[in-house]
Amino acid sequence: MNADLSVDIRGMRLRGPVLAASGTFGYGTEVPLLERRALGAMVSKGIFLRAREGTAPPRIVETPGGMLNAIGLQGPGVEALIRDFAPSWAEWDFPVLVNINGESSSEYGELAARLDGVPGVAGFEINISCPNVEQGGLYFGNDPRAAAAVTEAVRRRTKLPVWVKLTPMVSDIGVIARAVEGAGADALCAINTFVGMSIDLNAYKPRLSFRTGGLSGPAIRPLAVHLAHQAARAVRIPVIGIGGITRAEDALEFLVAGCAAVQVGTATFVNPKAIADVHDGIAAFLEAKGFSALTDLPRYLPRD
Amino acid sequence: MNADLSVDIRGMRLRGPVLAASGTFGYGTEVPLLERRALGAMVSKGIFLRAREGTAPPRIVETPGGMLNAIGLQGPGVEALIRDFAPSWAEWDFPVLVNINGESSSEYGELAARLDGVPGVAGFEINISCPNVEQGGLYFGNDPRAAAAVTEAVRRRTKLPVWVKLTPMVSDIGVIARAVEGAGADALCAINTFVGMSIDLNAYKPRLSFRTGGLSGPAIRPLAVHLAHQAARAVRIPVIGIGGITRAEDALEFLVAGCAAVQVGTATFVNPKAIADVHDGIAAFLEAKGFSALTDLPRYLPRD
Amino acid sequence: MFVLGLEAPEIASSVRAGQFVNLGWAGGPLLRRPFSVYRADGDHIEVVLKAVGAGTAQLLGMELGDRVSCLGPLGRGFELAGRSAVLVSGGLGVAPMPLVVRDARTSGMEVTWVHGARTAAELCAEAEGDTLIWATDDGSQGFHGTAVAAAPDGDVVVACGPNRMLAAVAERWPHAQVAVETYMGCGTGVCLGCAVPLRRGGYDRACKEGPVYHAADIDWSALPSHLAYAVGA
Amino acid sequence: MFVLGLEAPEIASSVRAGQFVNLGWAGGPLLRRPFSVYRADGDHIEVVLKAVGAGTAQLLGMELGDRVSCLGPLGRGFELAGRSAVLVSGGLGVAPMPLVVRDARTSGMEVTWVHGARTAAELCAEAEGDTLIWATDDGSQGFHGTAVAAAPDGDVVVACGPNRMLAAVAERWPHAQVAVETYMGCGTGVCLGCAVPLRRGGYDRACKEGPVYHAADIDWSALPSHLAYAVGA
Ligand SMILES: Cc1cc2nc3c(=O)[nH]c(=O)nc-3n(C[C@H](O)[C@H](O)[C@H](O)COP(=O)(O)OP(=O)(O)OC[C@H]3O[C@@H](n4cnc5c(N)ncnc54)[C@H](O)[C@@H]3O)c2cc1C
Ligand SMILES: Cc1cc2nc3c(=O)[nH]c(=O)nc-3n(C[C@H](O)[C@H](O)[C@H](O)COP(=O)(O)OP(=O)(O)OC[C@H]3O[C@@H](n4cnc5c(N)ncnc54)[C@H](O)[C@@H]3O)c2cc1C
Ligand SMILES: Cc1cc2nc3c(=O)[nH]c(=O)nc-3n(C[C@H](O)[C@H](O)[C@H](O)COP(=O)(O)O)c2cc1C
Ligand SMILES: Cc1cc2nc3c(=O)[nH]c(=O)nc-3n(C[C@H](O)[C@H](O)[C@H](O)COP(=O)(O)O)c2cc1C
Ligand code: FES
Ligand code: FES
Repeated sequence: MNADLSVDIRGMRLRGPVLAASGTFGYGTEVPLLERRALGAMVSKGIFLRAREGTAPPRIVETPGGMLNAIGLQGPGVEALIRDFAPSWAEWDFPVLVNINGESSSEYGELAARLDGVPGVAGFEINISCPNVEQGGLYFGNDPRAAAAVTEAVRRRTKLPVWVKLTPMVSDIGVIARAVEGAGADALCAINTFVGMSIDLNAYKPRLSFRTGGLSGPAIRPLAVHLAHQAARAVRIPVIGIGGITRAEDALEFLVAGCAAVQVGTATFVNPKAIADVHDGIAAFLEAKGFSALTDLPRYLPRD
Repeated sequence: MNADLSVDIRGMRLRGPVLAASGTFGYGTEVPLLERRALGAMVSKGIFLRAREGTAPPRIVETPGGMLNAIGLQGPGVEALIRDFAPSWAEWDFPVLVNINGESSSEYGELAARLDGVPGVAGFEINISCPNVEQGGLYFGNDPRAAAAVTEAVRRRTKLPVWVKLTPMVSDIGVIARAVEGAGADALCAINTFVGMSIDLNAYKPRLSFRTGGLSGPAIRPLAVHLAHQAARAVRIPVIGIGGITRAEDALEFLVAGCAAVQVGTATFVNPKAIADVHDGIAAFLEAKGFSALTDLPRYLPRD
Repeated sequence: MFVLGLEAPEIASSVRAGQFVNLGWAGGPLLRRPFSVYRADGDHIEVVLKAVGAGTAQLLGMELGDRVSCLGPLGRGFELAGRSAVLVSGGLGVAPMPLVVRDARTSGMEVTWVHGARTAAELCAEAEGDTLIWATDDGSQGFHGTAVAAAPDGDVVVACGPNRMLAAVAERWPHAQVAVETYMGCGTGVCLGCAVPLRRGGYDRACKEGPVYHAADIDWSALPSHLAYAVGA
Repeated sequence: MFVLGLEAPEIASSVRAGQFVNLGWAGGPLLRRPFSVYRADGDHIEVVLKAVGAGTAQLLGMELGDRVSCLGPLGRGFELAGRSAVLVSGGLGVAPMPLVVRDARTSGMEVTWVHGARTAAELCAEAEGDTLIWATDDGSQGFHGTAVAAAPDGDVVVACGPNRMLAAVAERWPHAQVAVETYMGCGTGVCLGCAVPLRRGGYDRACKEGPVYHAADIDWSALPSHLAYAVGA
């Protein structure tokens, strides 16, 4: 199989278009790393400045074609990340981006400043699906100004690539996409999980202790393809599609819909080789269609 | 089975909490009506003032746990509806509400005025997931002011119950819910379909001729339960839950989450007796738990 | 091409040629799958199918005694009246033909069945009729060319096969009765998902007004000729 | 209670008592389902289960030759060292015990297995050990009361069963090793879905640091004692 699957995300060269999504691959050291060969890049589990305990169990619930999670961004904090994980990342032959989270735009900025220059840290993915504590807890990602402010705060503190991961529950994702593009994002990641709820009919209350959780998995794929497509139409920077990808065909839907690359999340839980399988399937598809490179794949991307 | 399943939607008494959702039951004359016995009410297919042809095929695509549809609100227009269907509705032993649609708030108002007093028309469900042509095509349902304006326009022209069916793709459904409650809605229906897309990898373009479609079915249920719950927390008027209900347990999730009743849509395509099955299952659940009426079901509804 | 037998007494005793059933089963896809009734005998009906996607693959994995929910008979069938019937089928378009033969003979019609395929290997072994004509694209058996080209005229022409073939039927016999394929949601007329574009404008429902149409009534340029969708896991 | 046999040579030869496998199969639920390894012999492992939801029902419908994807062995098992081992199990908590018996005997320990159930009918026929004690809630066989109350002390106490039972174990033997049940996403340590609340604060992953814990390390009041979820169609 010889099709050239490499992609260029604004100067960051990836050997393949299939990336590991944040929170579904840990810090890259946990999963049996059978799929490293095919991994375009890894996005780390979401990190805050300080360590966080996360939410009480139950944290996950399965739903038709998907799952809800409420992990609460459990993590060791930035210093432990730098100490315990970044050194291994520096050895790997694919880039690792850190998914950064905060309660105010200055917290995002501080995180970027602290991680900038740390060997092993190749860039940032800003998770704007966090409650903006200063603004009464509304998500940064729902408000174009807040989203832009966070992006700028990070942009000012680093020269590394800055990706922004968009929230799906908005009326018009194009508006947010343009706002963060204008604020200096190098790429967009679309999308994060949708908020959902599942009720325990024995206890007459939500199954998740946190009450709501983020829906991921195949169930959301048609929504994610649409949102990634809308984002791609709205901006000139690359868009990385995320949501419900389990097979090469799913990834190809995002790529044809205008995405430069994709991330695989939940599927990894089921199939630890999912990323390699998706990568190989894309290669096989391109070859079957007679394309010698991913860049030859026809795209459906009428511009707004 | 003796549990009392009747519900009261602001003075409209329904014999059961399971209603037929708009667009999935036609005008009530098409499906083998095995489930009439259990039908709390029926909401007609969406209607415009004038007849509409609808969109070109393909109009539907199956997705994991769901389906996308782009029917384009095909329908005969209000005069044909009054002539061909309302007379049969007047004979039935359950209320029929008309799902009304327009391109401007005055079109909604005109529809209500024309249908008000027609025997067989028991009320209105306003579909605000329509593009507001006067405002550049944004959905009415995404903008609290536009949603309130449409509700008021209808409210002014009828004394019949006015329900408003909410759009799911908004940052905060509570804001829209409160806006239409303030404008005089008698109940809210949550939710309509989510916008999605599916790509044909042979043709390198969307599978639906309309390019996007509305996602319905079990895949959206956890999202719908959450949105219906959020709406119910935000208002005092009843909320009718919709989205992915196929079994009694699914309906009970919405009811526990604070809904007064539910609508069943896509499930009817698969099981023409779905509404009766859900109704009977709710009765069996209540009896197994020792409740003699649906009003005894514990609700999880912390108020905002 | 495989034949699946179902015990469905009420359908077996009432089905007309060209009608279909909508099949659903536990663990299957969300939506039911439509299949023409191939044969009906006593309490049994048969459908003919091949694995194109997940749904048909599962159906072909069924074992004796497995349960399938079978909704039907659905749609309008063929109108068979006159002295002679010419049946034109391509590929899986054989599906409604055995019942057409049955009903045409009941009406005392003379039956000519022309069946086309790409190669001899793909022809249907079970075709019957007073006259049988094979056509293959590669000439490996019978007429070298399409079934449409190979067929004689008749009082009634009925056709089933890929929509592209049916468009050719429409050119030659505007009054032919053709059974079309569309995506279907409900199969019972409520979802409007199975729209068939009409020459006079607007759309009909394949599951209710169809799937059998007079060829001239359809706007062939607007009917998708390639139904390509697949349900992902 | 049913036993399902799987051909899984690498797991069979390396699995330790208390470890589990994560099973997935075509047409099954989205997420894999975790099961303790019940026995291991040559190329085969066995798991013991009963139908509680859609996934286990499908597993029980499997036929000889069906394929299941089996990820494992996962998690940390029991540490077995000392002169005597007391095994306390309730209900399906028998699952890890045959391997505990095997490994304890390999370490030269004397084994007492106390198994509890609601009634005699629910007891596990396959229990073994140097001493076997039955306990039933209704007194219909053996000790009238819980397995915890019926058990003697020992150098090592290992327990598996409903989380409520394990909390009682923790009261009596803070240093007992208990295997807990949680919801699991990945089974491999990446999703953080299987959080076990710790007495010292924070959470561990049942699939990685667990499922075997020292009873005293767990914050029993924060561990859901009733795992109630069901996957809808
Ligand atoms: C009135 C009617 C009668 C039919 N009779 C028969 C019959 O007798 N025998 C038979 O084998 N098939 C028949 N079909 C087609 C059959 O319904 C589809 O092949 C089937 O739904 C595919 O399901 P799947 O899950 O295997 O494929 P999916 O996974 O859903 O799709 C895989 C592939 O199947 C094809 N496909 C999917 N849906 C349809 C569809 N509705 N129509 C045509 N192609 C489709 C597409 O090319 C797609 O690439 C009929 C369809 C209609 C509308
Ligand atoms: C480490 C570990 C080892 C296990 N070993 C065994 C074993 O050896 N034998 C066995 O039968 N079961 C075992 N379980 C539990 C088993 O995984 C669940 O019963 C199974 O996942 C249920 O799947 P389902 O699709 O049938 O049920 P679902 O439809 O998912 O749920 C139905 C019901 O199952 C119960 N349930 C669901 N998931 C779990 C879970 N993870 N843990 C406990 N209860 C659950 C709930 O009470 C729920 O009401 C183990 C679980 C863990 C975490
Ligand atoms: C258990 C879990 C944890 C996640 N944690 C994070 C996170 O820390 N930061 C983030 O931006 N996204 C997080 N996500 C979202 C995923 O990265 C991804 O956007 C989402 O799951 C949709 O993709 P999928 O359907 O392929 O899983 C998490 C998802 C899951 C399932
Ligand atoms: C084929 C189809 C047509 C629909 N038409 C309408 C409509 O005309 N007006 C409307 O308000 N909702 C319409 N809906 C949305 C449904 O009423 C319902 O809100 C949605 O399908 C979610 O419920 P479900 O998952 O039970 O199907 C339609 C849905 C489907 C699947
Ligand atoms: S398939 Fe639903 S109307 Fe024809
Ligand atoms: S189940 Fe995913 S971390 Fe334990």
